[in-house]
Amino acid sequence: MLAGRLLGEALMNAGYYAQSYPEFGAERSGAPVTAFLRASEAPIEVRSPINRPHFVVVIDPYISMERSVIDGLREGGLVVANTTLPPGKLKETLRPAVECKVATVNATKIALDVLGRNNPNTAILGALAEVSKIAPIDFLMEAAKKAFPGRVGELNAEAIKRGAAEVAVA
Amino acid sequence: MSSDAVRQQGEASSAQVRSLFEVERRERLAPGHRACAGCGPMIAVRQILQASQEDPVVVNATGCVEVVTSVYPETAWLVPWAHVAFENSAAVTSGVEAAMKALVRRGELDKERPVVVFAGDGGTFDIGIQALSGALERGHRMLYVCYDNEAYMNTGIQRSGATPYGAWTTTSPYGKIWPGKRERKKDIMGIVAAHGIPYAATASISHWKDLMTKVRKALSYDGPTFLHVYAPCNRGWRFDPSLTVEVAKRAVETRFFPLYEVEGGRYRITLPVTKPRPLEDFLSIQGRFRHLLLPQYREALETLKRMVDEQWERINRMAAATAGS
Amino acid sequence: MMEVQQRVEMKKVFITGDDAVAHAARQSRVDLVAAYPITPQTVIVERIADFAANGEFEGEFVAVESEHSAMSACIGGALTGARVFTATASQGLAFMHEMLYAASGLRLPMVMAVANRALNSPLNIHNDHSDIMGSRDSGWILLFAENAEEAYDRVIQGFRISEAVNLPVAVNLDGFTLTHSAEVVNMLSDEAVGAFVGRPPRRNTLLDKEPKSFGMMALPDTYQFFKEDQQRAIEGSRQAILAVEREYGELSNRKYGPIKAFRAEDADVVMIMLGSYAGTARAAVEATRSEGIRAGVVSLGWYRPFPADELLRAVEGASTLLVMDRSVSYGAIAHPLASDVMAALYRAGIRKRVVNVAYGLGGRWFTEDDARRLFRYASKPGPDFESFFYYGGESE
Amino acid sequence: MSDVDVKSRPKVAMQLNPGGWHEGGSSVEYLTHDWRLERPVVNLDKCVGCMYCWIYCPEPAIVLLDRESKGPSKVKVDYDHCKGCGICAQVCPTKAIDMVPEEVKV
Repeated sequence: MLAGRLLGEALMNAGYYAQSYPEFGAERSGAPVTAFLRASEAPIEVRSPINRPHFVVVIDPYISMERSVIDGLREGGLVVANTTLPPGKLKETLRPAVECKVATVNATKIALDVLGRNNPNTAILGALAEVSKIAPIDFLMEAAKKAFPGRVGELNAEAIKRGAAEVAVA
Repeated sequence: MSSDAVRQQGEASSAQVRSLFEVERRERLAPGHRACAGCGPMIAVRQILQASQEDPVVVNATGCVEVVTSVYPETAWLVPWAHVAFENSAAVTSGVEAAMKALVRRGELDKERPVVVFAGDGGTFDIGIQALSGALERGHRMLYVCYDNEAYMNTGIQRSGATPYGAWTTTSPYGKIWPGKRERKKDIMGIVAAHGIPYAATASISHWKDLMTKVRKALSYDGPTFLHVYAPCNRGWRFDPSLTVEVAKRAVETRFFPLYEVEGGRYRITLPVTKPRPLEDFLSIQGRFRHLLLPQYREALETLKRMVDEQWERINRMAAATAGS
Repeated sequence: MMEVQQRVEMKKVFITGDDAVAHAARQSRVDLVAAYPITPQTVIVERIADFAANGEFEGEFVAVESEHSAMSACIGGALTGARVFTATASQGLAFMHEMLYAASGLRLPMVMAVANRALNSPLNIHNDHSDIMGSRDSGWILLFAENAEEAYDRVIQGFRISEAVNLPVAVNLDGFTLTHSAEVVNMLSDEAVGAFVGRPPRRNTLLDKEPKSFGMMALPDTYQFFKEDQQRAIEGSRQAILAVEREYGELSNRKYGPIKAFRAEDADVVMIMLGSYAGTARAAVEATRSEGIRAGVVSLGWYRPFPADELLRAVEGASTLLVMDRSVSYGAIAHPLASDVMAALYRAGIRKRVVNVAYGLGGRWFTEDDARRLFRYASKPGPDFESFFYYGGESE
Repeated sequence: MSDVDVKSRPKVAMQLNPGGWHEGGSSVEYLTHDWRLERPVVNLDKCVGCMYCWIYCPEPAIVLLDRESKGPSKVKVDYDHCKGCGICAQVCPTKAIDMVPEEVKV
């Protein structure tokens, strides 16, 4: 959710329209959640779940990486996952049905290193932005600093930077 | 009524009403309303309005007072008055009061006006208690008056949480098994006082000096205050209209309805009844209680007497426990 | 709706519908907010509390103990002539139902944001229009927003409208779909909004020097006069709403109106909608047309007063109307929106095929593919009227 | 629509203030004297001006003869509005008020 907000703001500042929304259930803190993000050069009118994503981002390293996770991924799409696996290995596991890129980053480790807590959202955003080029890293770092005033913002900006630096692609 | 009967006790204070001669003579309620002849609640309304040292804004819950004073296009109110519904007069008042604060801050209103709520026992003890509790907790400046005629009179004498044990109403009739109402009267003062508001008091229309003093005291506080006013209904209680004040007086003199106040958490009996009259003096002049004097309801009569004693002792205990605190 | 040169400074922000509404209330110089938390409206109240805590909100914030009391307190505040605002949703709106009639019957100006949501039972916290449709005859002006920016704009306009016609205004925005999705909103400056809304006129209030009585009892000899007066007031509000929308359009370059028609002028099948799924339907029009079906979409910005004339003009050439309802009128011939549309057709002496679809209940998804499927279905010959539940959400 | 003779509809429209607010005190126009079976009659020789009847009257149908001073005031009865409940006679400490049966009007 937070990642969506930060990315949306960065996209807005990069001149796009964006729409970010979470999916709601009765789950309390800790349960897996899904969130969606759209970006476009024109105002976004569609309000539906994204069934055919260009990008799939898996933030939680405990999500079992089955093929269903990337159901509907578009041809030429991108999967970014928070995992210790090398991207080639993950691609073998996922066996994508379409031609796509798979990127991995150990965002949890970055979060623990930089933030001192297990909050991999910002690190993986950096990885996504680096591989996809959808939003400049600087804009993301700015959005993080705005969302978290002070030192926390600085550290999150650092996590974004390291995510971008440490992502590997296959 | 003799002048002795209305002699009041109480501490001297600026709020103290010593004589009728000093109260407002300009009427704040006009005649031509449609209350029954000898209506107790209308006496309460008049005494409270005349006691105030400035024109209050009145918020009125649905009920007898509201219905009889506001049949379009004839309104009896010579002060600003609003009615919205039955259960929410405390909430409406919260809005009036908060809005006045904002308007004063903007310089669009010179000062906040006192707000007086009139709600019956149904609108206070029962359906309105949530809104009342919320408003008391939030601390809105208002005087909330519950005029208590111990049943839903507007709808035709149905029992409420304020109806006393043993009283006949159309939904608490007496019969072979029931003695009239089977449950005790809710301790609304205890509930209200538990909110820790600055001032709460009981009063009776028979004791105008005590009542008017309490109104002035209540209005002097910057916060929520509560007045529980005993206001007999001759139609619902089944007595002659000329006896409304007499019935209220006997309620006090038999300790059936003690006059006391809770000020800053301290309980104080404002009219000590050292030699109470027998409870029968109060019961026997009302049709709603007369069955209790029949042999088959003796047990119920004893229960009611015990409740009256317990209530008196409890209030005295509270007064002793909080004295000097 | 956007772009072009702007008359006032805009600030582009990425915020949710709830945030946008809270900002609108803050900028509209509201005197009193009385509200109670109910998902999905809660964030509006939280934001206003944040503003108040930081001295950014000039009014009083009263955290009441129920929605019933929220509306009651708003009524009390409005009786003093102060500007009041609240927000609710779903069960909360149902709980304040009684007081909605009091607010409109007393002809009190106020604005309420309704984060539309389903009603219990079964419990469901998601978006549909069951809540407001249950209160559609409560005498309020009902406006619908399709996105966060429109919700923001309509709340600001709502104060001007309600104070001009002495009627309460409810601005509906889809719960979660709008309230919790973040998007780009171009906010006006505090000064521009403050100047646009001005201060309420405060005519005939509880605080007037001459005492007045409000909310009297009307017996059978007078009650109906009050009701006719309300009907005239809401019918007569059309010009005032248009005027406020026009003036706001000049300020912001964002023009709204009673309806929004998209590719309807040459359409054979027109989908008629309320709320945020209209955008999804519009996004499906091009693809539908490529199949040879002349599709169009008309969405309603106003629901009460009902914009019958504007709607009929927009669908003049269509043979089939696909009327999309996100609530159910149990046991009725048609669901609420379709009932209104058919009444409008009858009044004008027009007969068209009407396909009434109950969809999106309790947050059930509706996609572009669903819109295409329904356009395709409605374009085929069929009875003059039919009504069914449609379960969408799956891609083709 | 245009063919309808609107004038043939029953005439309506009582002019209302928005929401039906009304100037206070209009109930004086509503007379309640015919509710009365007995009328209170004040004996001004016995009246000491204590004003008890005034403060206990539910209407108010007791009119203070002295509305300006801050002393005792004798009273008269507003017979347009008095409903004849008899409380005034009941509470009068000097028994200055008598309840007299109304004449039966034919």
